[in-house]
Amino acid sequence: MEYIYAALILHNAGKEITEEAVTGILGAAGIEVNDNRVKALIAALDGVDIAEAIEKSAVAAVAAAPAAA
Amino acid sequence: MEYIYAALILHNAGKEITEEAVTGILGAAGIEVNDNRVKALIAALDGVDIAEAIEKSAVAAVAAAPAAA
Amino acid sequence: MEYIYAALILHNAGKEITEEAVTGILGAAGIEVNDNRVKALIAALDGVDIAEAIEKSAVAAVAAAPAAA
Amino acid sequence: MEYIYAALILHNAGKEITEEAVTGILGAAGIEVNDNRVKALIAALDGVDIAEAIEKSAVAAVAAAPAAA
Amino acid sequence: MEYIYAALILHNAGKEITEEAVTGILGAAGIEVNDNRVKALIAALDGVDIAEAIEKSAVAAVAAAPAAA
Amino acid sequence: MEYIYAALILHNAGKEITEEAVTGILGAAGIEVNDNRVKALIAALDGVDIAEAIEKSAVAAVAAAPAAA
Amino acid sequence: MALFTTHLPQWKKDEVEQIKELSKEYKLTGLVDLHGIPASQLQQMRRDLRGNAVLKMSRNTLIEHSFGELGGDIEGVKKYLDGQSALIYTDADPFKLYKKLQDTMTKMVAKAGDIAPEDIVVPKGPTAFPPGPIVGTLQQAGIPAAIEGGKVVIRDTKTVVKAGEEINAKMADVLGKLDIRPIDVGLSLQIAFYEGSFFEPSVLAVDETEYFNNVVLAAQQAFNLSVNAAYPTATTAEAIIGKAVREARNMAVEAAIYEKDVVDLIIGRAQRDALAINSIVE
Repeated sequence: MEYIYAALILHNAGKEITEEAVTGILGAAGIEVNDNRVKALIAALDGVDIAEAIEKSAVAAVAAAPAAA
Repeated sequence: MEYIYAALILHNAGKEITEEAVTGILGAAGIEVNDNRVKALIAALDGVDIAEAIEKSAVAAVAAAPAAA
Repeated sequence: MEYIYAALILHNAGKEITEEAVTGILGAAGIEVNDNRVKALIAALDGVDIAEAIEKSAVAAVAAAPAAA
Repeated sequence: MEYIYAALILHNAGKEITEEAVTGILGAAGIEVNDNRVKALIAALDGVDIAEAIEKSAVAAVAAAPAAA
Repeated sequence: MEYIYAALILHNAGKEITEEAVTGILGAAGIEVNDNRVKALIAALDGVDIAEAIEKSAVAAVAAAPAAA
Repeated sequence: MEYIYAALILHNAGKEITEEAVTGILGAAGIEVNDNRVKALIAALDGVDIAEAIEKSAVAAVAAAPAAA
Repeated sequence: MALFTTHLPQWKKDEVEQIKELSKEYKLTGLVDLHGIPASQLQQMRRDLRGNAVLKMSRNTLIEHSFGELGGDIEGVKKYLDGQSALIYTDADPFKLYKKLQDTMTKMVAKAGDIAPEDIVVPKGPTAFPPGPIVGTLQQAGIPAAIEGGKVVIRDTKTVVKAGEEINAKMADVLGKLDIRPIDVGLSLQIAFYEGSFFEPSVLAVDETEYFNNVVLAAQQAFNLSVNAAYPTATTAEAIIGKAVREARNMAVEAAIYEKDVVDLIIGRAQRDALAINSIVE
């Protein structure tokens, strides 16, 4: 999940989510960065609406309920 | 929320959540780090079982209910 | 949470939520006040409608309903 | 609610909830302390497991709703 | 909770909820009555429509459901 | 409901729920006690785990919800 | 291969040189499978790739020869040559390329024997056909066709083939006539050689839904941590206040602290407990 957290730091700060940026963040955290994972992240997030996902998380706390329904 | 995500990166990577580490991460993201907020974060997380705090659902605003109905 | 409670005491008493006021309350409680956390609190509460937040909390238990419906 | 918040400040800080402590806190907030209310508070909390009490929902459980929908 | 039950007994019986009445009831139960709590109870109930409070509690749980459905 | 309230006063105070006790409480409230009702109450509560019944009611709101939906 | 080289016609030598040049020029050298892609579709795909990647068709033997001459790691590309391989060059990384190729997928008409990737539905409405034997053909395929107002119309929407079913010759013919294109066709990546490593398609497929869900999870976790640790942010200040108030109320009711703000709730709790006992007694 570190790769996702890194992407969200950039998103929150209004910065572009690039390979360099993500690698820089994780590297600064002392993590051994897997190049391919970063590449895969960038490619995948290109088609993800992060703002939408964040909104969904606000009501997702109730994820428990569906099972009941 | 960037400060929280920085803490999550360190937690996931099994690294200690220190001022230096958090500042390093956010700095690498090109964010102008607010010293005070970093210190406040470290202080707030002191003694907190992070794994538990992450899991425990902190229910968000219930603007949800109307939408459901 | 002590910091939040201090702010709520001031709010309930119709007093202004300032660094000095919060520090005073927590100091009186014999707590070693972390300046940074006080500052972070004041900053975070800036622009927040506390009365509204308090009202919203009343129905938080209903967070369960949305997903179900 | 100030009296209750004061008790919670002490609880959170691991301090004993005494008349002096509560009065001190509210006094520092510039509130005119009602002795009786403080005494009633201390008496009510005598023997109460606060950590447990905090968890028990004051509002009737709405775990109900999901099943309904 | 004993104090509130005493108040509810008086309410149900159409009697006035006074310090003496409440103290009398709890004394008859063999309870060591805490004067402060009785005073606090009377003060808290001042101006409260008990019948209304009782009604509200009965539908509190059900009021949630319609929102869900 | 006065009879129930009386029983709960005794329960809360850790006292035994007996005919005398209940009659004493209601008498102190200036209520004309119906002996048979007291007897019926004591008989009905015999062997009942009141603490358990109260806990169950915390989620009993569920019974109400389906009816509403 | 020496014998082959000496007798290589000039145009072949040029082709080999060009392939070698492109392989050195671009960061990524790959092979895609063109099997089954009609010429018109291929044209469309090349247009879609413009600016992102370059497609180069060449004989497999020449491709083999080129990588043989280049030697080194890249020679391993030869192993993946198969059937109608074509070269693909780009400066993007393999993940981006794979995604781009997915995005350039188009739809084409079915051939007999194709499997329907999803339900094939013939929509209700008019067709361009004038009345004729087509009506019978459509009806035989189970499509409710009729003549109305001098035109052939489909009277009702009909699912003619279910996902996973084989499309037979008659159906393929009819669907073709109706210009219904149910088959996905795209450039299938066989291999990508990038920065000294080989990337097979299986490692390049990213599940966007999974990433979306992980973002949701991350946001939830951050929210929870912020509130539970009482570290207020613009996003969580309200929620933290809400939690503080709820906890205070809970404690007040549980301990029966008779204060105006919570006495209503205490009455409610008392009544609820009483009703619970009452239901046992009645």
